[in-house]
Amino acid sequence: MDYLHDINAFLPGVIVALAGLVTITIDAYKNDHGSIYGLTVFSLLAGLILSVMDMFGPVGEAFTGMITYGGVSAFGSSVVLFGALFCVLISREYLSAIDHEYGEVYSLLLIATAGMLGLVSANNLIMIFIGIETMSICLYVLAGIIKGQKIGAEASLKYFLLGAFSTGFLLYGMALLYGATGSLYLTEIAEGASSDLLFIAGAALLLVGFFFKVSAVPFHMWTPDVYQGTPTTITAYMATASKSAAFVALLIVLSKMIPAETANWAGVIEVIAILTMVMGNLIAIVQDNIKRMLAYSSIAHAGYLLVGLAAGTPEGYSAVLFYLFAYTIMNIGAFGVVAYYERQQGLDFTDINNYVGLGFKKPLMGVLLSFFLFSLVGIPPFVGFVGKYLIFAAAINAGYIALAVILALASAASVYYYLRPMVYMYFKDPHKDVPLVRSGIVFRSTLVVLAALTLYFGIAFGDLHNLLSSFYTADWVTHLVGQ
Amino acid sequence: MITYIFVFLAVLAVASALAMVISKNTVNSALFLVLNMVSLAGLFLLLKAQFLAVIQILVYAGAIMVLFLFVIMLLNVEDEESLFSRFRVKYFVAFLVGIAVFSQLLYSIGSFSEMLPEVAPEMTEAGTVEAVGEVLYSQYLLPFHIIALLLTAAVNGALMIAQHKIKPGASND
Amino acid sequence: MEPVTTTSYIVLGIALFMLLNSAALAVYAERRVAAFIQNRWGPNRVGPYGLFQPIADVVKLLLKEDVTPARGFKTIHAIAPMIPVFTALMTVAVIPFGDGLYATDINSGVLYILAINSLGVYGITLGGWASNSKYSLLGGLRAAAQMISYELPMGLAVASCILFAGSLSFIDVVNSQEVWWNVIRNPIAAVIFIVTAFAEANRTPFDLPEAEHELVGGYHTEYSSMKFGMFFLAEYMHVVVGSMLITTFFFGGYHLPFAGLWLPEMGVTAKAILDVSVFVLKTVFFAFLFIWVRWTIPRFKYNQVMKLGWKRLLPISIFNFLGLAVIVYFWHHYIA
Amino acid sequence: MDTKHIKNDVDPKFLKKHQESLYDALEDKHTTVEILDEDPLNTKMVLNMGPQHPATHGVLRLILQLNGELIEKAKLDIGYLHRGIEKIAENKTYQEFMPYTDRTDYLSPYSNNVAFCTAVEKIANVEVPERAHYIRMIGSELSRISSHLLWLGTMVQDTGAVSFFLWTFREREKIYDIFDHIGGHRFTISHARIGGVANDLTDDALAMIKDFVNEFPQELKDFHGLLDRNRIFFDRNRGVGVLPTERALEIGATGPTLRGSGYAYDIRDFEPYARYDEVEFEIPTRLEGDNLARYYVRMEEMHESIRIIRQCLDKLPKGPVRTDNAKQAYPSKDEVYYSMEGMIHDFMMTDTGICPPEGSESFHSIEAPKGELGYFIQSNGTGHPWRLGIKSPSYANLQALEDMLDGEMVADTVIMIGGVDPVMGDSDK
Amino acid sequence: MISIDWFLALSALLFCVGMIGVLVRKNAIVIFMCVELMLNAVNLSLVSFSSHYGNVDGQILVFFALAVAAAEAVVGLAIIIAIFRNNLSVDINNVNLMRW
Repeated sequence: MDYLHDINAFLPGVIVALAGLVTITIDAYKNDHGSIYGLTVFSLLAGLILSVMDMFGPVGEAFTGMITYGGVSAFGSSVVLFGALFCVLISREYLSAIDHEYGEVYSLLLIATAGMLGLVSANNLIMIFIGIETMSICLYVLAGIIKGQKIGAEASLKYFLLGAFSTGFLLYGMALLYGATGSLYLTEIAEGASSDLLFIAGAALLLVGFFFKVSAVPFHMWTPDVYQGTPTTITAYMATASKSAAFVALLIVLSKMIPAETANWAGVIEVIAILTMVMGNLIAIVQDNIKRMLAYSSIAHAGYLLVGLAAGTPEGYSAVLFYLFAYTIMNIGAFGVVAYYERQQGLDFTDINNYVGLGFKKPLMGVLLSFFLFSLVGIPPFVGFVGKYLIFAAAINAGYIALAVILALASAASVYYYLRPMVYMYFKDPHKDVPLVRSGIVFRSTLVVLAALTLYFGIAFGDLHNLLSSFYTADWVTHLVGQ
Repeated sequence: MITYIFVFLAVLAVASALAMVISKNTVNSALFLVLNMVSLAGLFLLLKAQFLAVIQILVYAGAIMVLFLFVIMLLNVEDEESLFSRFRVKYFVAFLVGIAVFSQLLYSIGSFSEMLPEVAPEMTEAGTVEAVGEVLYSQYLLPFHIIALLLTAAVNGALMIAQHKIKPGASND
Repeated sequence: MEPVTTTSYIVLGIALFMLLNSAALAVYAERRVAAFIQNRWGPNRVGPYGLFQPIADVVKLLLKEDVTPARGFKTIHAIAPMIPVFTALMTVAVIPFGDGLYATDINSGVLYILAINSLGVYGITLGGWASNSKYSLLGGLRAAAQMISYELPMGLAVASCILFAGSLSFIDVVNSQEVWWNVIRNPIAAVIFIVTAFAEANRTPFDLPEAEHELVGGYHTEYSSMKFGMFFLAEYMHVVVGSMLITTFFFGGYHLPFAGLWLPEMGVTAKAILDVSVFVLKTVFFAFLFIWVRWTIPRFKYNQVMKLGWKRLLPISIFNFLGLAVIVYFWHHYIA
Repeated sequence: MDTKHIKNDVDPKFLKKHQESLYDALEDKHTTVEILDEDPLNTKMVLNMGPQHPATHGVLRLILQLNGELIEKAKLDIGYLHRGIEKIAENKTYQEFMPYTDRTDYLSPYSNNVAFCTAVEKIANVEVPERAHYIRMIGSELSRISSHLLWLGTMVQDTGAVSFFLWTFREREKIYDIFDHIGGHRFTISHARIGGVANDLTDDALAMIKDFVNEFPQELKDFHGLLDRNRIFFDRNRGVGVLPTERALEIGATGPTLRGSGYAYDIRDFEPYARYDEVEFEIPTRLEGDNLARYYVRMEEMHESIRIIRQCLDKLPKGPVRTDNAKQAYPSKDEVYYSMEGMIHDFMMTDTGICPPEGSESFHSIEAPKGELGYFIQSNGTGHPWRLGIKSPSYANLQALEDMLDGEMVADTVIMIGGVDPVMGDSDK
Repeated sequence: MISIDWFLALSALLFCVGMIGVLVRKNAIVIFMCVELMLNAVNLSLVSFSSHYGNVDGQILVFFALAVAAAEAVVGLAIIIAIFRNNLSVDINNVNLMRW
């Protein structure tokens, strides 16, 4: 039956959404956090496996062309589900430690994830709109779950007001695009595209909306505040899963819908990318709060990703996809370790100055943090290096030498603030003896797995890169068969 | 006749929008917004989108704005100082930005007017409940499901945020 | 949307006139019925059988001093009473009074009714808020919460009628009941609709927004003169409009019971007279029901109203709707 | 809002000191309950209900601290109807004071008359003839029914059913007519006299009482039929204003309020006065202690009253209705009009009245419709009481109201007031 | 018949009024209402385009925009209530705990 085929095409999303509804029900009647957590992990895992399998499957459209499956969509879904799964894995221990483990957190996470899955497989402006909004609205709530303190409520208010404001631009962009072409399907819009002013204005407004969501520089004001005010593991979720979803959607929009010839898009994105990289890195240097530091670093990473998009070649796109995955792994890891330190009593462990001498106290956590930060810097054996290299290469090959140079320089600048916590941890004496709580087995093993993945994909990145490149080659099916 | 109606509704919409932005009192702002929405619903009718005109009133004026009013009454927000009591650079900048965006949009829309824009004759059919419903439940089934999910999540999340200090793990009925 | 014709204007004019009149008549009827229930005579001095009593009431209200709370919100205090009157008047536009006798046939007429209905809450809430009185505020908030809560079951009850009509147009809703009234096909929704109609009109047993025993007058405590008169008028217009809606949705509109089976063809005028009188009779009956209940039954408490709305009516109406949807689906696809 | 706020927020215009002490009391009450809720949004407000309010049964004033629709604390302010009746008594002869008793609990004047008379008879050792006892019992029970009917009407009206009030008033009207025929007054009857009653029951009155006794059970059945299975009425009363037995005893609640809380205390049975020991009746008692229990108790009491009246009518002995001792009671009008001695006695009774022994004091209480109504009299040997005190049931029962109101909803306030059934004239004296 | 671009111009005007409102107002609730005004303006654009093309897609997007606006209103007002609890004000000038 047609409907079954459709469901099958969106199966990860369906599973996650149903799990979301079931968790709401369980929360309402039983308030049993164990089973909610179990169900969440299970559904995300099932979705992840299904979407990874999907990557190797055929490409096609479902739900009357609303969504696509396979290929980029499947990869995007995998990254999103990967991010969500690992964030949930580290969340439980952290949230119950800071006394904010509500059942709603899981259901909102699941529904936000379902929205993201819709977003990354969107083939229609309505799906993009709905996906972005489902994701954002759930995240507005999640940003504010620390209700008792000013910081949480303010984070969510800022996120919400700016997010809603950007929604206006996004929707207006869609309206104008629809007006210019008379359709909402990405492919049909691409067909009807012209260098009509209406179309250009629409696309520009749409991009403004997207830049808000991926926190590119002139539209980044909310990011540090929200990242700081949100519980750390939820921040990890925002920084990875939601950003990946938005980027994949942006990538889809740029690659499918807005033909490069309608206007000089690359120029616009280039400027934004440069601004984002420079501003992100420069401001990150002066941060004392590690969460704000990571927030600005994530802005900087958005800049790197935009470089790949600016390149506008298949190579660039696949590099962006790879970088998204790399970024997801290492950022969750970094936020996870921060979450571990943060829940300790006694000192405010979001302040970098308090990390002095921690490296030897809990060697595992110290080593893990070093792993992730090195990877974020982009030092060779780690996955971060590979991602940056691919983007760099794509930019060079596409002829954006200036961009590539700025990328390299910005990365160099980032060494300072990434290595600062490590210097504090290993080369300074602790000024106060703070007892560190032992972390739970799930928490620790999750972080270890993430660290292992940064290493694994840092060394054996070939297969994944080939797979991603194959999404953009016409004969990618035969390529797969040939393996 | 229709021109006059349009002019009336347009003036009403713009005036109520401006009044909403300018008004010192939050309740007045909300009521002006309601007026704006009602006039927009009238404009929808002129465009022969009957279903949306009704939905506009049902959802915006009937539900969302009532919620706004509730919250305003609950918080009992006091009057602000008038926008014109003190000149700020911020206003000037905002005004300039607004004018810039508006002229840009108007310029873009100007390109549209070359396309002989008129209400299409098939709109009489396309604006009805049947037409919208049919497309909504076939072509746009997936977004429809997701929006239902979103609304559920929104209510759930809003309850969690707005409730005062529920202890995690405590039953909250 | 059909083009506006002369008939529309005539029908609309007459309907509005009748609605205003019927509100006045409802006031009189309320007093007489109440008196009858309470073993009294009721108004019998002004005019024959006291029929001019409503006029006397209005004159009295007009001559009273119009008091505005000093620290209230004057503009909103003045605007608020008009809103319920407006919404009640706007409802009549789509109700068919007979075969071809309607002001307009909006394609989404049922939604229009729900939309207009949802606006009525403004008047009461704002009235309560602008009076700057504790009793008023409590009454206004109660009213708003109650009306919003009962819109949902009402909407679902109506939706289950739409299943039979297959259209949101009132004409189709009425015509689908030519043989089987919806109350027979869909009794649960009929009960729910009647209950919610009582709640939306703020009538006993749901009159707690104006519960005079604890809240003095509820949202209109601080109102006097014709501003109070407007609220008063709106209440009775809501009673009449509610009765019309009950008739239209569930009791066959202007159709006699099983009219499709036995009613012979008739001339246009005869049919029109028959239709209108049938419709008016049914409306009068339900208006009487409103009054009857008002003078017999105690009122609910706030939390009981909420419990009834959310925990009883809403689930029942949802399941009723789903069940009927399944039945109708199978009926259309496999049986008929 | 911490409690300090309440006092600062209100600015009483009159009786400033009293008002402030009231708000203070509101703050002091239940100081053991700490307010942990520091939420700026919590919708606490102080609602001043009464003394001019349509539903507080007179001039009762309630100050309610609300949290939304919930009553967090309640404070009663009574005394708005204080007329100094006890003080007035010191300047009146015993007989002269009789009409004042009508005006304490003005819903059951006959019971008040009887209570006062029995107290005086006790202090002055007056013998009352048999027939007078029975007539008093009939009158008391009729006034009990009348009082309960008014309670029923207003209480049901407080829940929102307005018509009920008029239905119960139709029945009360019949009782008024009976009183009119018994004593010449419809409302403040003053029929009882020290040493008996003013006059014998006329044949008319007897017939009317018999008619009433025959018809009323049917009406009562109708009331039951309307209310007992009325879901709304049931739900609004059940579990509302629960008063546990111990608390009721501590507060000193009496009458139906106490019996509704599960303590079967009725003076007619425990310390029978008049001839209540010679008639059979039950003491309706409920264990729940909520408003519904009080409703059932009162409804059943009306049944019992009818039963008592029937027995009284059957047993009504022949004989005089007032004691023959001219020092203790007014002589009959025949004697006053046709004999010199009678006139002198009448003159003496009016002028000096009954003089109980000097230094003697007595307290006697009866079961009035609202509960235990007692009169305390101290005598200094003259015809005026030296001190007179009234133990009024409404006053005792109102004390329970503060307890019951805490934690209930605003809408329940009026029902609870109705359930306690206070009469402010009785309570404030 | 009025041509569609008048509607579009009106929509642009309302959008900009809303935008200016967001930029100049300080009360979070009013800012949110201005955002709603922007969304409304976009809806007008969409309906105009939809009736120009005579197809339903634009109206569907309006429908979804309405639903999203409803969800946003629910969440947004809850957030505003939460901020009021902490700040006793909905003035966004007071929301300045975090800088840089």
